[in-house]
Amino acid sequence: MRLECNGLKYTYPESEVAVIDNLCFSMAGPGFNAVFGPSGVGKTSLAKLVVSQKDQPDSRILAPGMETILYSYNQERLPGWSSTGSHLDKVCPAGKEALKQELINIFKLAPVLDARFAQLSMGQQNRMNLIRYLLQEFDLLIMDESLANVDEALRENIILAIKALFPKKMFLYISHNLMEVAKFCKDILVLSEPVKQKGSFMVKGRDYCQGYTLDKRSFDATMLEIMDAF
Amino acid sequence: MRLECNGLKYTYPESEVAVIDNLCFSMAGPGFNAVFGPSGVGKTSLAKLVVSQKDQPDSRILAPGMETILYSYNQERLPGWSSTGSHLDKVCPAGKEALKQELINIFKLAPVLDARFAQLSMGQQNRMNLIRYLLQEFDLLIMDESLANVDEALRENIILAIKALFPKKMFLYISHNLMEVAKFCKDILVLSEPVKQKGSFMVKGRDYCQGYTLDKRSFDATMLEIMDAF
Amino acid sequence: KLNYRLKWLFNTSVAGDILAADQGYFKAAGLDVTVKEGSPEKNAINELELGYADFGVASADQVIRALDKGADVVVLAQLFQVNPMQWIYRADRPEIKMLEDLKGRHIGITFGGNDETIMRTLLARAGLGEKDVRLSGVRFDFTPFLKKKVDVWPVYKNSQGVILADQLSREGEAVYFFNPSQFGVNFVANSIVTSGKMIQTHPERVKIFLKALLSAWEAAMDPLNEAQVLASVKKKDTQTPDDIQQKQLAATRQLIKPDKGIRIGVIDVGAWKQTETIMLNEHQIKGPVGIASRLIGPEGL
Amino acid sequence: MLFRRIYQFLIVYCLGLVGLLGIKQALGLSDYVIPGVSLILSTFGRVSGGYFLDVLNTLSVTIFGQIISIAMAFTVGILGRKSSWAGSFIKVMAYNIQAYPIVALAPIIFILLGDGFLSRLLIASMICYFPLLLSVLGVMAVPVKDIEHFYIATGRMRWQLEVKIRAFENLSKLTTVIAGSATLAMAGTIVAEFIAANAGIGYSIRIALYQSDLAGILTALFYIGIIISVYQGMLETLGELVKTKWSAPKGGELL
Amino acid sequence: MLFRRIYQFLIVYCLGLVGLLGIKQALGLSDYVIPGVSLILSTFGRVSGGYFLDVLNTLSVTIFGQIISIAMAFTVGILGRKSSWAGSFIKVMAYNIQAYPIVALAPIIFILLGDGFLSRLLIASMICYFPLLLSVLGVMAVPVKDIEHFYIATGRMRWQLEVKIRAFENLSKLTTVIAGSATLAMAGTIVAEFIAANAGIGYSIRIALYQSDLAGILTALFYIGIIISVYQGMLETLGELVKTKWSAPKGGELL
Ligand SMILES: Nc1ncnc2c1ncn2[C@@H]1O[C@H](COP(=O)(O)OP(=O)(O)OP(=O)(O)O)[C@@H](O)[C@H]1O
Ligand SMILES: Nc1ncnc2c1ncn2[C@@H]1O[C@H](COP(=O)(O)OP(=O)(O)OP(=O)(O)O)[C@@H](O)[C@H]1O
Ligand SMILES: [Mg+2]
Ligand SMILES: [Mg+2]
Repeated sequence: MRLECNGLKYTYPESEVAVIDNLCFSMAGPGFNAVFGPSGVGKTSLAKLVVSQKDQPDSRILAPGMETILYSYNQERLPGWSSTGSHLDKVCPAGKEALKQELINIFKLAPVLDARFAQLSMGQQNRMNLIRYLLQEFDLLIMDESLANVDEALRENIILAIKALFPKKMFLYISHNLMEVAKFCKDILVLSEPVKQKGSFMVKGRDYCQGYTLDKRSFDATMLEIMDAF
Repeated sequence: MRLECNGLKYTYPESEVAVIDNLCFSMAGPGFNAVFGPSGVGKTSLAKLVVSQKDQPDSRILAPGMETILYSYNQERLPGWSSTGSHLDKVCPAGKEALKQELINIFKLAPVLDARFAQLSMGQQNRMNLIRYLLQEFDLLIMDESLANVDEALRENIILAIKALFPKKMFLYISHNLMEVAKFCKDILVLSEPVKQKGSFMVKGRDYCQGYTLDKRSFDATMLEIMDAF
Repeated sequence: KLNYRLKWLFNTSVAGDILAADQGYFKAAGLDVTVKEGSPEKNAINELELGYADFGVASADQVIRALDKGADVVVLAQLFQVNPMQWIYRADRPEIKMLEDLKGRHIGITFGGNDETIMRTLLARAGLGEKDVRLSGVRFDFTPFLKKKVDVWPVYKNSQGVILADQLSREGEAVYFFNPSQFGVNFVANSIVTSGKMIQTHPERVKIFLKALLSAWEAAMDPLNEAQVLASVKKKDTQTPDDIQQKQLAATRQLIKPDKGIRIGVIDVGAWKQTETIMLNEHQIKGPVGIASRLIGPEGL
Repeated sequence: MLFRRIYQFLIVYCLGLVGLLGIKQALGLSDYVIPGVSLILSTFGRVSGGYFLDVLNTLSVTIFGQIISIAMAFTVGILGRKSSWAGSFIKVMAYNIQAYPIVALAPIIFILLGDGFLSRLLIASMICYFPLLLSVLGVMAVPVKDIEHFYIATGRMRWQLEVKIRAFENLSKLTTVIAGSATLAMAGTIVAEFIAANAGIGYSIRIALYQSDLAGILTALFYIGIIISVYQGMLETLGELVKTKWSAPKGGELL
Repeated sequence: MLFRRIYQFLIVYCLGLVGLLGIKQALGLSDYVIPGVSLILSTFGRVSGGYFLDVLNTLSVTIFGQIISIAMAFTVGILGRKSSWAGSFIKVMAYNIQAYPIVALAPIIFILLGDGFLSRLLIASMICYFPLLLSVLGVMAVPVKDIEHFYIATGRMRWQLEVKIRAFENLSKLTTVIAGSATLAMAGTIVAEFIAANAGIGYSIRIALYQSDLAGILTALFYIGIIISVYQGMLETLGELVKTKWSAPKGGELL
């Protein structure tokens, strides 16, 4: 299980400059990995390229051992014709009902299962959407700011729970929260703005799990390392 | 210039429990104030109530000295028929061209002025939208996660710039970033989940301005105070 | 500049009207006349009143109805001496020799059309009631007749009648026509009309127009001119095959000029009065309209 | 709502009538060209009852025809929404048949179906279905990315689901068009009766037309207008009901 | 694309023809009920040239009529989009006029306008505009909140802007409907010619009908189909052009 990229280049049609230029990295799965970098640097583009180019011939992106790659993002919606709870039931594969229930509790969504999606707060929408993906079969789940509108405390709980519940899966977490990324992620791909000519770096995160105690020194060092690469 | 709330209560139709129940607070303007709290607690609802109830007879919300209240949020879009740059030009009132240019530089949007809105990254979309509002006449601008998808470094620059450029205006910043709120906001309304029965608290933030130096001790104390209220 | 509104589309049965324009009869009389096609929606009497037309062709029932509603219309000449509205039926069916032979037949009528009025009058004369025959509404296509669903079908003898007879004969079937006038019902058909105001203000113009038109009709109905007439008709009615047009012309002659001695355009006052009486009996008009006083005729000018 | 529809129709009708009578007055036209008030009233009294029943008769075919049209439009629209060969073939077929005016197709229809109820129904639905089809196609061909992404990514997308998502997201557009198409179905039925039938208001209009009875036509238009207003008002109410039933309660919109 | 449209039409047409001939064969109908192949071919040869020119003549009115319809539909749709009294009045008016079949209105139109080009154009556009109107109403009545919020909040909203936003967000729906309405305009023009004109293919169809010349009608249908396919293909290409011109380049969609 590995996600690898060898000299990936991508330019949007009608654009002159490449968003991604000669990108090389390799991260090992399973685990909670991240892509980090300033807004507009190309994180979303990279994620979409991973999904769309994976199975193409002579693709620059390799994902050996990973069959199913799912991409989730924070602006998805559930259909509005029935309650979010019943939508969850619909997309929950047989045998995963217990997992679903557990996730609902962790995600604190029990009170809004009867509501329609449009009635949820933004953070509730984020969480409801993410649960759906976690119930599916996948090898790699890309979470593109999937929890952007959730408060930090709950987000931490959710991340730790995901790590505990899915130890065999790989995640690619895209977020703008430096502390979070540094704390909970294993391999962090830091992209920096092309103008800075720094290219991309791989940084090792602290990869904390449930019940962790923060080692202030090494955590600060990791944060610094990321900031330097940024 | 003041925003006051005396026993505000709101229940969504078709819902049994009130989202906002007997809320009382008062915050002074001008300045950078915040509403903080867990996801789903009612921040967005409160913000919308402020906008929609302000001028109503026997409203529970008072905003003396504030004529124009604008509400911006992170999922707004600009029309797609011309470039974002030309949309900005269109909505920029006469005489504010210099301000617009300055904001574009601070927001780092110069490279994408020729692109259509749909071609921007999420963070770029957030910023582009916020600039529009800053160019308008207003007394109070509510920023409901308006910068949620922007990286922290840039967000800090933007907040500091806004505080410097608009010293006479009041802002209501809704965000899930605890550190940011504690650092840069003056009056922070902390809403906590109804189940915790804590009600709402006002906390004084550090209210740092451009060129600040972080006073670690008092900053940590503020953070702790907010966390306690949360 | 005058407008002349016909009752229906250009075809061989208006050969005289076509000829008048095409062969310069109007021009020779010093008139500039535009001949226009008509339809149920484009009614000559309406247009006379609205000033869209100066002369027109209307059937007797239209004229009588218009008079009943206070329109100012006068009849200048009666084109058809025999009403072309007749019924076609296959020759393998018993011939209708007496009105009583209608009994038990499946007859097509255009509900609301004057063939309905005529047929109802005929049935009344024969003492036949609704139950003695089967009446079916007809539309513009002949399928029910062709498929033998309806056996007596209303047609204009000199146009559709010719076409149908031709189509059937190609399949080896012969046809008869059932002509109401042979049974004493003379319901007048197309006539040339204008407004009373026109006659009063421009009697000369009316005279010249009618003279030119009728002489064109005389020429058109002269078998000696056949080739020339057909050529003129062909210019306006391009779709009808030549042989059909020739047969249509022959059929038209018999209706317009059934006898050498009859001058084209003469008004059969008796038939008009009968038409009025029939319409009165069928409650199509509120009261008598005194049709005789509105009949001017070629001699009356 | 319904009441408003009816009196608004009465205003429209009266405006039209006053306009016509004004022209009659101005040009000094006879009752034959434009009937006067007394003739209109007497005609109204005479044919009123019959015409009212005719319109109800027509309405029954209309309702039937509209249901068929909606079914046809959704079937073709759903089949034709893809830009594949088959999709575009179905579209070409649906479009071409529409381009053929009913007057040209009618004879063929009569040959095939005779001139009974079936022809009348078919013609009515052929006139009504096409505009519906266009809207259905317009709605069905545009993906709703932020909802569909999940189902596509997880291999759960079925055409039924796709259709449901797109229909739901465009519910108010579709209900507008469906309610509005009632008038088309009505017009279609009347045309069918005009050319084909021996019953219904279209048939009565034809007779009035043959007899140059404009007063009769005006009476027919009056009843058509009243009945269609009522029918459409009911459809709109139904549409609202469906919207509130099916979609999220809207009461919660604060801004 | 255009080429595909044409040969797809040919397939549809041939299918229809084969079906008719099959019925003829099966029921043993004679040439005067359903014409046989040789009669169709000879008729085709005879009237072909004339009909082709007639259809072109009709097309010229169609284009005119469609432009007028689009203008009318947008005017009424924009005025009627509000649920205010005036908005609903305009809608009631537009709906009621539509419910009146053209055959009933034609006599009145001729009284008012005479029988010239104007009547023909008016009838053609009356048939075509209504379905367009329904779609425009459907699109214009639904707010695009996430775009409109800013303009409303800052008092910048003008009706032009509102219309522009909603039209733009529904561009592909609107272009589908507009391109599709070409067939309606064609059908409308043919009907108008059928009742009113003395030129165009509708007029020729009327004559053929009057002569019970089904072979002629089949020929007319053939040319109508070909020309409408070409016209519509061109409109669709134009629609694509407008979409790519006006809207953001779509090439950048990665997923
Ligand atoms: N469809 C498109 N066409 C052209 N350019 C695009 C398109 N989508 C994105 N871009 C550009 O590509 C760059 C990278 O965008 P991307 O969305 O990958 O950024 P990101 O790292 O995800 O940023 P954010 O953190 O703000 O979401 C941006 O400058 C953006 O303007
Ligand atoms: N239209 C609505 N109808 C019914 N309930 C609603 C509606 N909108 C929001 N709610 C409920 O009200 C509560 C507060 O929602 P609100 O959007 O104000 O939360 P929030 O504090 O902004 O959360 P977040 O940080 O996730 O955006 C939530 O539980 C939500 O489910
Ligand atoms: Mg992104
Ligand atoms: Mg919120």
